[in-house]
Amino acid sequence: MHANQLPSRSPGRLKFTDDGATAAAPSALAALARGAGFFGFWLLLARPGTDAPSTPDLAADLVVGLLAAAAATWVSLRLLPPARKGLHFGALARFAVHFIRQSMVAGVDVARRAFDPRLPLNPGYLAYPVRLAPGTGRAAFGAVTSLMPGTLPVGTAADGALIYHCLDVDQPVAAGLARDEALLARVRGNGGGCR
Amino acid sequence: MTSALVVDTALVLLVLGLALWITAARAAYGAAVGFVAYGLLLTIVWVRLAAVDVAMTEAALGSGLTGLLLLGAAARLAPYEAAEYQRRPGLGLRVLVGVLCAALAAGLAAVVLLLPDPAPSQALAVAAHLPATGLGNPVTGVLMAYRAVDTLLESVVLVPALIGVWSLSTEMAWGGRPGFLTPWRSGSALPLLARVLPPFGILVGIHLVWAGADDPGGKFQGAAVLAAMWILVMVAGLREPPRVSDRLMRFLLVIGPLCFIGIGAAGIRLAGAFLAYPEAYAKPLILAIEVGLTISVTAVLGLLLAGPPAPEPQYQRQSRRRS
Amino acid sequence: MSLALDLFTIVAVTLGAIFFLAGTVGLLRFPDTLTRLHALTKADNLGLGLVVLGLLPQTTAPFGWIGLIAVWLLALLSGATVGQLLAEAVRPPEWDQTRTPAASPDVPPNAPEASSHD
Amino acid sequence: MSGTTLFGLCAAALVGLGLYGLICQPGALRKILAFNLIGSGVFLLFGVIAQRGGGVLALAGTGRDGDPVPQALVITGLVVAFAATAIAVTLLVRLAETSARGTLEGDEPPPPAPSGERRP
Repeated sequence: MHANQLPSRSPGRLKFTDDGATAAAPSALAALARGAGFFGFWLLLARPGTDAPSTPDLAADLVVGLLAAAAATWVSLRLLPPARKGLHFGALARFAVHFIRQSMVAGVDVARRAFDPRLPLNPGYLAYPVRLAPGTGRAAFGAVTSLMPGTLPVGTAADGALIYHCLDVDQPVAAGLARDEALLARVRGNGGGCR
Repeated sequence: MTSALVVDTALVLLVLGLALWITAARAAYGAAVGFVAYGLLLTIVWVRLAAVDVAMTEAALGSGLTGLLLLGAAARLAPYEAAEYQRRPGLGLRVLVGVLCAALAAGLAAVVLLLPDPAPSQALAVAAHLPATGLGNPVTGVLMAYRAVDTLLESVVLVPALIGVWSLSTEMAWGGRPGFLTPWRSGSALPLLARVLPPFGILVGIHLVWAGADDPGGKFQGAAVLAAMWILVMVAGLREPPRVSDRLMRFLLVIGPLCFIGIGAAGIRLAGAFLAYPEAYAKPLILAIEVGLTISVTAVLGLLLAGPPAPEPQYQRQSRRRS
Repeated sequence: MSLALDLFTIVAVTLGAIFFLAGTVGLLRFPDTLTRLHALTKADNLGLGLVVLGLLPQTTAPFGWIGLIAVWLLALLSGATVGQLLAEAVRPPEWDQTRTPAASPDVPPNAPEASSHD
Repeated sequence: MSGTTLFGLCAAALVGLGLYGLICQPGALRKILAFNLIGSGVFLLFGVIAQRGGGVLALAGTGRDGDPVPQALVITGLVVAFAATAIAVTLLVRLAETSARGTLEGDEPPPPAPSGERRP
């Protein structure tokens, strides 16, 4: 009934269930980039050198950090294989700006309605025929739009459309969703929003 | 009344209110939800009691994993629940039990109020001997050196607990995959979290174990975080739980206790007593045990939540029905 | 300079607290579970974002900054996930059976091309 | 009264409340929950004693507060309590699946078996 199927119960080796990224071999570049990012996160957690004055302690800290980053990278590559097309960082920056601006709009919108003594709500449902392929991209779209003004994804219809619960159906909700989708599709390296 | 005392009073009132809710709530599911919130409040209490190590354990294990276990059980047992409520004891009996329990609580309260004032404590003894272990966190020192037998028995007892859970399967299900963590019925929201979060959880978990030698943290806290990540991946349907007959997994389950016992037995020869560490190698040996125990405790915690093996055909039928 | 930064912190954190309050007010006043979820997810996102923004000048660059922003992003991810899970748990079941209902969107499906500029 | 004493009184009340739930709640899962309440009350008593015992350290000038011995015992206790809860819950689920009831009392015929569907 849902667009995303549960994992196949093959008795042998476990397989990925992400329908989008099955064939993509983890490229060394993506692994290196992620490993560097995770090592940075480790430095953030451990702050080596701040309270370990001696060199052997610092070296041990860094070695453990490298091992931890390697483990995290391995798990990350298996759970979320890198997409065949890399991310577009210009599009990502534009998307971030859009996201932060819309987050503010969403928060102010909800606060205005909550504090208004008349409680101006006009809730309703809307089916949005999402064009991102099922899988990580569509899940990211759902997560992002759940933070956008007036929209909350509640599930998938039989024909694959995402169903949204809207705070106010009089707002141009679908247009906003379309814009979010287009921006997100560019981040993932697709101009038109289809895989 | 100082401001700290005001905060503490509010905290205590919240804790007691939630405890009342857990006891009195009509549905077990609501009570289990209350238990999760109760555990998080207790975490703050532990911080107020200057026990950050305990606070971390309470948040990860007492609130998180226990809460997940109870929520899952409440959902499974909901169909049987309606008849239960009618079987409450009568009002007279409830009042009698209430009075007796209040008397017990009053007795304990009196004990708290009458505790001797220069409190007897072994904190100084621990502080005096901590440098010999090379550790900086006294709680880890107590767990690994001062009372290492307790910790050894505790890590060993987790394995029989898991065997106990497994032994509740049916004959035909033996050797199959644990059946409690059937994947969530929808495919969209949870898998994204389960793909993105685990690497960060792994870093946090390893950091907790590694930093636990000198700072708050340790193998149990770190293992609880690692197990939570594993469970998230299983609940999201990205990985199946391993078969209970899997040999590698069984090896990982016992590697920690084996490591502990092996190094402890070597202590008889090298340092003169079971579980004694030769002074020059105390810290590396303790770290080796911690690594082994982290692996084993992670596996045990995750598999305890995953439940007994379920018969494979039923598992497939369920997954088809829910997809 | 430090006074201005402190002032900025106070203003931003207070604003963030106001949005948390708005989320709680919405939780209490909104009529059903789905609208309440709207209130919580949106207001808490902005509230936490403002608190993080306000705390940035008080921590050391760059570790403290990245740490605070990481806290915000992780809270966003988990908030968005849990919000959707709760919404899926309480949604009306008829959506599973029907095809796309008559209340179709007011833009055609190829809208992403048409309105791709921000 | 100090905050520590306050938490000690809270722990005493938690033990009493949990014991009441353990006796008076008919459902076995509620009994498990109540048992966990008792456990957390006892752990909290340990925490209060650890906090009081830490006073020695403050007097000696080491700066740390909290006696690590009771704290370490609580940590092992929490892990064992989780394992015990897991066994109890599994037992209970099996009992419900085989006898179609969620209590430990067995003196009446089981009600008709409901479907084993999980709540979403």
